[in-house]
Amino acid sequence: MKSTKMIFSAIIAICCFCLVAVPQTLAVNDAFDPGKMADMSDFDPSNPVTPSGDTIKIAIVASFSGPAAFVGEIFYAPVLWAAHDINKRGGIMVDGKRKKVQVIRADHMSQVPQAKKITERMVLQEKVDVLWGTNGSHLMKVINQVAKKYKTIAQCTAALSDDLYDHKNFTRYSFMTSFQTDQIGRAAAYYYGQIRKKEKKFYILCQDYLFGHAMANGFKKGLKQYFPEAEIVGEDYHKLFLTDFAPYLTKIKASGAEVVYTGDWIPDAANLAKQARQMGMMLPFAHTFLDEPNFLHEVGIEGTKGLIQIGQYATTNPNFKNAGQIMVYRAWNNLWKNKWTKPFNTYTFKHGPGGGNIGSYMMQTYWLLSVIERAGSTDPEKIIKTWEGDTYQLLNGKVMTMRAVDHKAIQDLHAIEYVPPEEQKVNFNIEPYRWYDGCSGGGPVSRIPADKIMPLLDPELKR
Amino acid sequence: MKKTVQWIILAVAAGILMFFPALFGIYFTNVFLTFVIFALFATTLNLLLGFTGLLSFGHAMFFGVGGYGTAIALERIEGLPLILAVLIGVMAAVALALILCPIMVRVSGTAFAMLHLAFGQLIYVLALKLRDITGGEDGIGGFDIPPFSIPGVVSVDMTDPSNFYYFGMIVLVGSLAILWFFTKTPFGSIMVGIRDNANRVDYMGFKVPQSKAVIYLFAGGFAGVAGSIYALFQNLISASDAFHILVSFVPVMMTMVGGIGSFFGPVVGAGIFGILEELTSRYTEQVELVMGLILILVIMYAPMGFLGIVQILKEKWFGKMSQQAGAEEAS
Amino acid sequence: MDPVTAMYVAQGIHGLAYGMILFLVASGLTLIFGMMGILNLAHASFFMLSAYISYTVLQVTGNFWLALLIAPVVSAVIGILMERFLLRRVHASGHIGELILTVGVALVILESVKVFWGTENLPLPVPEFLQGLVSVAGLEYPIYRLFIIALALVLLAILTVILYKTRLGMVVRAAVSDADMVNALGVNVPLVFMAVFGIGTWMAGIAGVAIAPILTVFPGLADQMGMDAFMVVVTGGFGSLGGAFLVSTIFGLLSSYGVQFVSALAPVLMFIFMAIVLVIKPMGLFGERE
Amino acid sequence: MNILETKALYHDFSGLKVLFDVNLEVEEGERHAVIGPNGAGKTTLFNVITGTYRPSEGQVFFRGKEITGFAPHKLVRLGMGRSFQITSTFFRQTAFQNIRMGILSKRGIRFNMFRMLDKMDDVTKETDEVLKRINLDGERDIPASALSYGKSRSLEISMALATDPDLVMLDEPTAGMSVDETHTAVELIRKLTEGKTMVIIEHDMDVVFSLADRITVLHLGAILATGKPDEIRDNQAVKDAYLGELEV
Amino acid sequence: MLLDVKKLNTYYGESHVLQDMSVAVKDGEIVALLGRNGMGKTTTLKSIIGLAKPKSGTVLFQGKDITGFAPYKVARTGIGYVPEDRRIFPNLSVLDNLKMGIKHGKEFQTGGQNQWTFERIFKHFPYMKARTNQRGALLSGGEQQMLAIARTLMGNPDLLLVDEPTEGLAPVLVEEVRDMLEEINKAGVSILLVEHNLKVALSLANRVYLMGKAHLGFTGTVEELKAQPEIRVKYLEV
Repeated sequence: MKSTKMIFSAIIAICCFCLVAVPQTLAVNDAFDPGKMADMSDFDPSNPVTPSGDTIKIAIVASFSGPAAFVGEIFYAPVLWAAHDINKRGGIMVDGKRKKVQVIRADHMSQVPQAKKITERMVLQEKVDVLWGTNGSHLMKVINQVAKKYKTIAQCTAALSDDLYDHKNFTRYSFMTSFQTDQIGRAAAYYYGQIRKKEKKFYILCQDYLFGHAMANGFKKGLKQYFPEAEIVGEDYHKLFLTDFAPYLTKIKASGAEVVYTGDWIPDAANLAKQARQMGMMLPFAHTFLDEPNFLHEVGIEGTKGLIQIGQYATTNPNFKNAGQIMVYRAWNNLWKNKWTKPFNTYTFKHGPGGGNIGSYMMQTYWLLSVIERAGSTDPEKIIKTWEGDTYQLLNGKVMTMRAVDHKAIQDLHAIEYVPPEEQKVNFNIEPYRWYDGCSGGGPVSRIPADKIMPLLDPELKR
Repeated sequence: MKKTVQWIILAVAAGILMFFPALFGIYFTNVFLTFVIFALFATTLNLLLGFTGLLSFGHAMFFGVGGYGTAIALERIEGLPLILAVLIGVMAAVALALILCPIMVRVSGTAFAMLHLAFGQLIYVLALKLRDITGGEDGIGGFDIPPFSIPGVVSVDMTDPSNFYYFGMIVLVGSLAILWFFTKTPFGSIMVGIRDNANRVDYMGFKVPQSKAVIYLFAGGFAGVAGSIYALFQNLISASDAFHILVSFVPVMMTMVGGIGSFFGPVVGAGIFGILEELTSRYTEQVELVMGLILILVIMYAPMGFLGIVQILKEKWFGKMSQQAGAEEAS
Repeated sequence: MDPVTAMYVAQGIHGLAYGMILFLVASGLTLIFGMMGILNLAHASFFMLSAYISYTVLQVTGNFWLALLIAPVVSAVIGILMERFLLRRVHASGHIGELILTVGVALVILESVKVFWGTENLPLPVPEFLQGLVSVAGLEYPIYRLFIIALALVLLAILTVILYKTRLGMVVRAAVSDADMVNALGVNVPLVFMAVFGIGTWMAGIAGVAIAPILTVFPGLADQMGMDAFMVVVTGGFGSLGGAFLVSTIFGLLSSYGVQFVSALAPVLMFIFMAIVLVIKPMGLFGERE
Repeated sequence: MNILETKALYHDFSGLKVLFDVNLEVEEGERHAVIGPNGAGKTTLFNVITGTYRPSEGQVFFRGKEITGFAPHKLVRLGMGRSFQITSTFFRQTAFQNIRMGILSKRGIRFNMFRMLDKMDDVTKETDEVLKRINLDGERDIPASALSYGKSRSLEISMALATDPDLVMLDEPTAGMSVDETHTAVELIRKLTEGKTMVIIEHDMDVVFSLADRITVLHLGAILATGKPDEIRDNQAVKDAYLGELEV
Repeated sequence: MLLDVKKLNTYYGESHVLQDMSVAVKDGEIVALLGRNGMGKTTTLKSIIGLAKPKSGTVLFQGKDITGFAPYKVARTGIGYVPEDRRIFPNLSVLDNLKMGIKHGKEFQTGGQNQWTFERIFKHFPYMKARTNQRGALLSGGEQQMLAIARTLMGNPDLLLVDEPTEGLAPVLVEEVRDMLEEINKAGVSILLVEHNLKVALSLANRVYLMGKAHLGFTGTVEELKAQPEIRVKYLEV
């Protein structure tokens, strides 16, 4: 009785939302339907249920060892969740057969040669249908290469480089469902120039490698376009890992910057902000990866107040717009709180489908599975045909469209301002009305419309 | 009798190598080719370490420069023939060796190791830094692999893994054969002489620094061959898999595990590493833990490496026989 | 002090603070090499291990001083065990063997850390009484970084006293130049080796605890620090404590003033400095010829 | 004409004077012995002549051509060979391989990387001949480190001669040999240096007096006397400074 | 018998350096080990002190088997070692060099007549007193030799193994070192001496061992040696 009601209201909510929020041009082909979600109470990422027999195989190509080993686990839990859900619903009808989804961990150890080797093993020996990955554009390039060579579908969910799909690197077997560096930079600029309109002096501090420079370039480009009167008071690139940021921070302090824009990821991003606070510098950071909860708690409420995050899985306030969304979120969080063990019981996994990166990875996986279902086949050609130009609506109502020409997802991004717990209820509109107790979290959210931040399209890419 | 057995084994091995892709499939073909690449790389290091007594902590320099040379050439020059691309990579490695050898032939022992470490690291950070040339962290990838062609005669598609296997094997095994031959020439004996007693080599009328320079060029150049084939094989070369300190350590460890004392020690070592990695990675994500334990065990209980153990066992089992044989010959 | 001067002074102190951390790690490395001829590539692993242990101690007790006391000692004990039961047994197979062995140990420590603590980044807070800034003549500076400098200087002083005022120090200095002779004079040199190994890893451990609140504790901690400390030892000259101190300071200052003045080149400066020194003096600034 | 000549040779090690105004003249074809007590500077003199050290002062001439500070390999190519007081063979290699190095050098095969060494039959043949001549053919394939002391000394001497030098400098070739061994070694040296010029450092007076045409006595880094064996035997200064020590 | 070395066999790598070497030193004696270069004299001393590991044979000191002991353990039984080329610690001061010789632990503090103190050392080596703070590296060869001996004496040895003490020294200094060794012996320390300088050796020693290649050639008193010049010719000459 109760669940029917919930489903009913969810459907209504989704319908309403579709009418209001989605631009008319985008007709949704499919959406994540929380109403169909299975009973997930037996889900435990530490003890996954591995389906047997003929399955749809997805390899998570990620680092499960090496310095970034934890990233692999962050991918693993949400993908496994999606697979578990689909399997409990009975699987997907492909090629005339109902098949369950099998998730395989493929450890690339953050090394290029290993990435190539493991990806080839997945394709040639495990005969996986989809290569799902990964952290690091140079590693994603390897995956795409293998995908191209052996005609296997790859989904880029976490590598952000634009050039992965330029005329040189493009392969029709690979689809990019993550957001991109250039997009992030322009989104931040758009937010400061067109929405927020407060700070004008920016300092750019990024990691000294391709990704860092790309993040910076996107921001600079965006400022030119959306905020010409802004001033870049400094620009630095630091080495990766274990950086003593003090010299940079001293420079930033002297530059009179009002905002530091950084493309750093964890642990560099966390160290940067942490060291800034230790040095008594309270100025805000604009970022996308500074959302790691352990770090946020360590720096505390005051220190994390005013951070601006460009998020890929968010929505305008309030965050929870429909009952289905709440149901899925609660299902995850109850398990997180009561059932899971290390490493899945840490802060990092707390809010899962509520928002943020874990939610995004989960939704990207659902999109993939939806495409396979609608293609009715694991045949790469059929998947490509279905996915190109496809639109899909995520749990929170956000719509993603797969641009046919270069396989990059078109999507809104959101700028989230971090506020102290008591102010978080504008965003976190259900019990307990806050993301975290010990640190600032999502407050006011601004939508950056997809058409303002269209993914870069390489003009030389001819298809 | 013994000769015949040897020939049969050799023929079987050659047969297996010949039909490897058909027998074991693409995946293991690629694994095997990786092994041969590292076998050559480790062998070039052993040319310095085992044969000449020079420990290098920066051998990845040559490997990486060879790879980058080929990759950059293919990226920038359109229609470059495959062989020429490999040659450019090798030449780049040789050029680096030429630049370094005036400094390196002056030193030996710890200083030699440390200078290589320093230059290896310098080149590593430069490769990361000079983004426009090297592609930074991402490296250079996705360049077109030209077909192997002799105009008017034949053109073989090198994007096909089994075709590339044959090409790679010819180059790598050919290089190994050249190096093996090299150690058997008069110059090879000078090399060993320098290791055992450089001073006496001088007093026998051979130029020690110049000889060291030639060995250095060989070691660097053929490491470049390994690097070049590696870049082609992966269709990618990046700073971390070209110049990272671990890339310099790997051949040292392979040589130690296989056996420092003989030409084929590093080859065996590379094989052991390959097999171990292949096996352990299927059962555990703690591959490095297993590797670490194996390194410790090898050094503790088999410091002469795998071939050293074989030698000892041989002496144990056949020792009496050979002693008897020796006695008979003597009488 | 006007803001610009303050900035330059601050950069100097930053450089010093980082240099001191480097020195704490490098000093053990150089001492161990000087005395035993062992290039301990697992040295930075003890630095990392200690940071992890201090995290746990802090979790359990909440007392920073206790962490600073316990973690380095535990690391040192493990270091001593490694010397006693692994390194000493392979001494006969030469320096390359010892080197490879230490690589093996480094790998084992790295993986064990992952098994025990996971691979997540673990945050450590700056202890409360060391939070905040001091303000002197218009220069504001975080207390904790000053604490690091002070800690390193105290350790340097203790080390100096041990080395130059105690019998152990005398023995160590003598053994650096001729361990066999010291042995033949009736000094239990293996025991002294063990002590030096212990002190070396202990100092690296202190550095690990000291840096943990500034940097996050994660498995990659050893790599970077190991390389930097190694470069210090190479550039300063193997076995030279003075060289290690000088070069650590130079590296620290190079990195902070490098960021200030030639930011684009900052990450390369150390390497260039090392390469130049080694081309001129292959055994390092204060290294002796083999 | 003097095949070897040193002019006003001085050498010191960080302040310690080891050679003091040494003027040595060795005639073509003669057997010249350099004797003197331990620490007289004999080996240092050899080292300075054969290019291990560059002298602090003074000049060295070989057949009238100045060779001061020439590298050893250059001197070998000019026709000078040298053996060492402390056996300095390639200890991990066989006797055959040790001698072969010299044969290769003699034949000018230095940077050859195009032919297998084992296939060079003429080199193998000549090496085997040398081994036979020095009675090491039985130990052909034994590592130098495993040879008996006498044999390894023979090898040491033979390596110096394998390059077929015109001038051989032998540093205490019979050091540590028993009487029998010494006897064999002397015969060997006599046989191998036929028609060559030889400079020899030697402690064994029997050896010195049976081999040498002329003797130079070095004492405290300076030449005390040079002359025919009989002259030296009767030289009072030599007796006082050197032989006198024996009068216990 | 103070020291009794029986049938010692020592290898360096594969080369058999000592073959069945036997040496004995009685209490209060000076025994000289003579022979040409490379005969294994130094190796004999190293095998006793423990710096070289003998493969077979026994070393008895005061009746106790100390074969294969670590050097420091051998030293603590009461054997002092003065190595060839002195090996003083160049970066330590003269005083610290002397202190290095002191063995810590109660059992080494006592020991009657063999008790060496700084005062006693300075009495024997007067010019060392003026240089206590000088770095060892700055001493001349003779001074280094004296320091090396004095350093070892600080450990109160009953037996001194001295390797080539006069090598490379000016004649005046040779005399001085000789006298010093004699004096030390008179103070109750037995000495096993390896010496090139026959004159010095014979003037000091009670008994002489002559070493041929790796083995013993002759054993006897100085008088016996003097009586057999042909042996001298065979094993020594010069």
